[in-house]
Amino acid sequence: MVGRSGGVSRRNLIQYGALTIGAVAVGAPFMRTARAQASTFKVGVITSLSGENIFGGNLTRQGYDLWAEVMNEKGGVEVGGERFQIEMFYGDDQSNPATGADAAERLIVQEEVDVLFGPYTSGVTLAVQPICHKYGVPMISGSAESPNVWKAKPEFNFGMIPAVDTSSGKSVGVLADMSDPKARSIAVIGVNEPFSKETAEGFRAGAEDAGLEVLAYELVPSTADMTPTISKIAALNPDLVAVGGHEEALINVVKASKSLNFRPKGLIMHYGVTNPAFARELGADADGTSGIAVWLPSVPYEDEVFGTAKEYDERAHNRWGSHPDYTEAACSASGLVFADAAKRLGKKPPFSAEDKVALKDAIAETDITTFYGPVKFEKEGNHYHDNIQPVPVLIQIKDGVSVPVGPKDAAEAELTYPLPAWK
Amino acid sequence: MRGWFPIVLLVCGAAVVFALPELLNAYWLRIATGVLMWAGLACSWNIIGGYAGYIDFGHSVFFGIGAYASAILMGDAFGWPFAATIPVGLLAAGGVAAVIGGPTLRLRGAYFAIATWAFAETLLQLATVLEITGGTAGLSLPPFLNERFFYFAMLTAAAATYALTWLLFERSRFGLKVKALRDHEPAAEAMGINTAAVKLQAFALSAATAAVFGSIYAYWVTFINPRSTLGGDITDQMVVMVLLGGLGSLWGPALGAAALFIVNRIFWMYWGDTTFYIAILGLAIIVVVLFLPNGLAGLFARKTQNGSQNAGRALWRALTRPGVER
Amino acid sequence: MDLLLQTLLNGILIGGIIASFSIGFQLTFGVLHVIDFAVGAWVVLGGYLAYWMSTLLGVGGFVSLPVAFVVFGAIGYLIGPVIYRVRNSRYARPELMALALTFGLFTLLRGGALTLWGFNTRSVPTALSGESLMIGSVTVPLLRVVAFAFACAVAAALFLILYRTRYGLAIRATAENRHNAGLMGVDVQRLSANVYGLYAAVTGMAGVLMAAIYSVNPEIGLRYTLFAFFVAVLAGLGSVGGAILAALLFGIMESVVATYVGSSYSHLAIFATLYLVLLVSPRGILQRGL
Amino acid sequence: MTGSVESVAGGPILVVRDLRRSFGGIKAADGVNLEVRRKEIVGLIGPNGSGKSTLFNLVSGAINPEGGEILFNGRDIAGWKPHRVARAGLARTFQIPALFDNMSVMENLLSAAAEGHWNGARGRAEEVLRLLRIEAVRDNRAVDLSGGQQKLLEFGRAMMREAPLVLLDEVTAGVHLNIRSIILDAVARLRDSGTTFFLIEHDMELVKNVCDRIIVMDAGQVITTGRFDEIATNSEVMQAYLGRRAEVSP
Repeated sequence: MVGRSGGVSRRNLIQYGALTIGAVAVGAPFMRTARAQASTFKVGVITSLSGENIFGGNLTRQGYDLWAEVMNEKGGVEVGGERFQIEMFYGDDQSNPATGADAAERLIVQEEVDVLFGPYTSGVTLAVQPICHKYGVPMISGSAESPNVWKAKPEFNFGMIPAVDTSSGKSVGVLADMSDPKARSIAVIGVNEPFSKETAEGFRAGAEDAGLEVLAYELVPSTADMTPTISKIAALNPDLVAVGGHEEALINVVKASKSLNFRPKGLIMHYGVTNPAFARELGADADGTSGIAVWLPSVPYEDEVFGTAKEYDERAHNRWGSHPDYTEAACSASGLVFADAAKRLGKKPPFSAEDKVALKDAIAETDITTFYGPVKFEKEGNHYHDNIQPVPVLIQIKDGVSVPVGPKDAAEAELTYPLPAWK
Repeated sequence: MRGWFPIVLLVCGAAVVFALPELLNAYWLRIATGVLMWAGLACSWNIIGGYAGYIDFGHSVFFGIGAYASAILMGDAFGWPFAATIPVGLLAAGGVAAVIGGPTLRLRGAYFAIATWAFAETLLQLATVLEITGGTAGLSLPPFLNERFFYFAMLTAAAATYALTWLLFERSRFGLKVKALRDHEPAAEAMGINTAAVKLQAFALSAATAAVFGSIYAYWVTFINPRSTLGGDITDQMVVMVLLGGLGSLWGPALGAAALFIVNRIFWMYWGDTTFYIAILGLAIIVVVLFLPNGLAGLFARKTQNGSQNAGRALWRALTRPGVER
Repeated sequence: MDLLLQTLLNGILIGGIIASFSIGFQLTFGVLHVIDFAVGAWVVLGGYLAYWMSTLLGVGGFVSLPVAFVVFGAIGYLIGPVIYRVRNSRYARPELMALALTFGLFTLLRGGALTLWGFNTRSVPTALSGESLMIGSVTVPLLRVVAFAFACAVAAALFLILYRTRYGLAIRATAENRHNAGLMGVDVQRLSANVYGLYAAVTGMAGVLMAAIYSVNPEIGLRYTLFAFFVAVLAGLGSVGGAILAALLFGIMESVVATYVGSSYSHLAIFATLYLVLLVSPRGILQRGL
Repeated sequence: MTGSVESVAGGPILVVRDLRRSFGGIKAADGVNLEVRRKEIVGLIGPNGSGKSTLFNLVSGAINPEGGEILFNGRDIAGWKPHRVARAGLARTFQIPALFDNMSVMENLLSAAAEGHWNGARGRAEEVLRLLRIEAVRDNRAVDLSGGQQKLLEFGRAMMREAPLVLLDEVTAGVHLNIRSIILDAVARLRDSGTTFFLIEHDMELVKNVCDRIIVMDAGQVITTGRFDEIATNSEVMQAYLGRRAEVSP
């Protein structure tokens, strides 16, 4: 009985606590976040900061953030001779389309952002597109390589990276073309998830165009062990192996191949090979793996904000401690596209609803060259609003670094082919 | 006097619910829509999990069936209007539940839980390899972007779910039968209750209601894929919401859904640029389990339903006097 | 023929890998009667421990194994009593509340790992990484053999403890009937803490191996929870010996289906099988307890 | 559908013929033959493990027989599902109270009438509460009741069935004398209104005072049947008890 009075009072305490939380929850919609006094450009970022796609999500974030920081250092985005600072707002989509839609609605309605920078995955992008359309807010996607994103002709969405169906096919063609002795056969592995599967389809189509015999086309569940698939492919003994997947799956494929002592003459993978993390985690085993890059620090482009591609690379490395790959670069370049469009539009922030629609039209007319390369969005077809200007480069990892090896005019080093046995 | 209280509460509640679209901006209306959806889903799970005592770890299957029914039928191949797809999803989910329920409901406890989960995982894998579901790439629906429509659609569905649950489980003998089989199946049978039939009915009902929310969800979010509709985390959320709110109580799931969803979104809003909020969410769940054994609904119950020892106190005792058996 | 042998070997080794983190899970279910959602989190944390050891101290994965045993054993020993208390409280549905507790724990650990280690996928080097042995025409990946041997060693050790020691008798008595064991003078709470500690220790060690064989990132925990559930159910919840058998079945099925039917069907086949096995034989393939 | 068949005093209500069931080699029912007549109170005794509970479980449908007949009101109910047996008019209690723990006392009673006997169930429940003197705890959860109250509720639930035949499995074991007399009073009342009782009991005093007739089981078979005084002097019975465990205490 002694404990009873204590129990009751604690109960009450919890009750009051719950009521307070309830009151806050009910009141929250009516609270307003404090507004900055000086007018700024508000940029909303929707990306995967948690969930299965955190890796790519954080790469996009680094790219977007670097642009905002560099731009703000320089005084901000210039409109009509005046410069305006950039304020970034984030929405974690938790790698889930519905949460991405919530984030878009919040950033647009609650934070009243002027422009959105897009998610990493195609699923979230597809769920966000209708909301951009509804409010007439343009969204620039620094990632989103999946061709599905552009098929529905999203009026307000723009993509910086050429869709993977255009790049993976070409790259495998380049690899086959440069191989000596000529590769005759290929096996394609794809992780059975949205982007990776389309990458694998691109590989297969490209291989068929290049006259290679496709010995196997295997889609693997994202949670499966790779050894059965590798053994099966090893038994077919293809000259080339192409893998579509994200960084974790690619690391697991290399590890499984090495542990089974299977080394094809050529190995091409996408996406994640160009990211320094791949080579860092695999060490020497990463060497020889080929990948696709639509941008490298060695490309001969430059702009006023970031300088040359090489300078961008150094700056990003100083900021994040790792060298950027093309996804990060494309995300940073998204900011440049926005800044250019805003300048041409000539409207000061905050943008009205009409301004945002006009911004969309301005973005659609983009025709600039950045450190990332030329940017110009398609106006029709299956890649509507996608920037298919960048030319995919075949890279190969040599001593832990991505080096362009093809096509001929972009090559900086000789393609290692056939690959030496595992050491 | 007391008799009036629920009616007053109901009227006030209805007034608030109908006023919300006027008071909230589109974003908060979206959150409110989400709360209604999860409240409804939690309630649907509570039918089989709370009232019937069968822990369904694969309830996302029925949500997914509803979502895919709408997405497929509204797609170019069929072009049905939205309203016509709801009954299809509802009947399909109820039908699937009726078919798998027969053999599956013979299992008890953890075995039932894991059998349903295995079934859900099977269906998820199937959805990734089938053509009609769009495989892993998923399906897009024709966008219809009227926040109010979806708010009221979810509201109607949630209100109907709760009303039905109230009628069937708190005010009819069907509820008595279901609760009896939950508490002691052999005894329920000895009382003449056809437990096999009763639990199958409860399972099908639970499945059918979940499907309705799946249909509305698909149309609302405009894009679905296997992970977003059939994934295990959908079920996990339902289960945790019900446990937080109060298992087997009518309003518990609604409380749990509102609390978890809103708290999640508030953490996400203010600390969403870090991942720390996920850890906080986990901590919040642990605290509720330890200190609110009957869920949030237990806080507002007139008296504690059982004189049970509070686990928080048990924990305290365990830590201060280790080794002392109760 | 060569491919068939290789396929079977792959399957057996996958089975060993899966068994390595499922056996402890079996033991906790058998004794504490808790379905521990957090099993995947222990695997992930074990991997990160090894990652830290390798980046901060420059030691390989195998050195991390005993460290993982100690660290996770201690953590498990502290957490065990809390889970035990909830499981044996007079809540309306204690088994469910215990499940919710471990779900909360899983979420907490996942969020903590995300915050602490960020988003990168990490890999742990070992002396045997990538090494293999040719036996006839079959390639034997040595690191996977280590995982398999680890699983067998853990199972054998558990078997010895359970069936050849007095303490094992107390554990089995508790698994059979907690109340009666208490009456017979077993300190059930302390025993539960020990069992949970042992489970966390073994699972953390398995995590080290997972990070070496595959890789580790904060979001992959759920996958391991999923597989451990699968094995547990197929084995019959609580059966330690059955866990090895069930894991082997899982591995061989995954391997054979992937090789001879198609990789995309491997998990479809596995989960459909699990469902059907449950319907036909609800208590698992071995039909018996601990 | 409800078993309210017109009772014919003295005619057999339950006939068991050559009933068989084994568990892993142990013959729990090894050709059981017995008969219970209308309005009788029949006691079933026997040493532990003699097959009494198995017989109850077979009759009530909780387990299936491997052979033999169970004629209830002339119909063979062997192999029927428990709920069908219950609806045919056979009620039972469980040795360890099998209550609906998380439901109130009132709900426990009502759920016994939920399938089939619904009309007037609430009034009947009130009557049962009064008769068993548990009105005061009507809104308490069953799990929170004392052991004696749980026994009463277990019995009350069987009363709610209004069944012509009630199987009682050690319904007074381990309860206080007060509660025992409440139960026995109720049994007497129900018998007067035409209910037949078939009960397992270890308390020989009670068996002696209450039962019209006694059936003795050992090793899965009925070894004898008769009035108490006949049984008490039967050497076979004495041997059955003494041979294993001396617990008969006439």
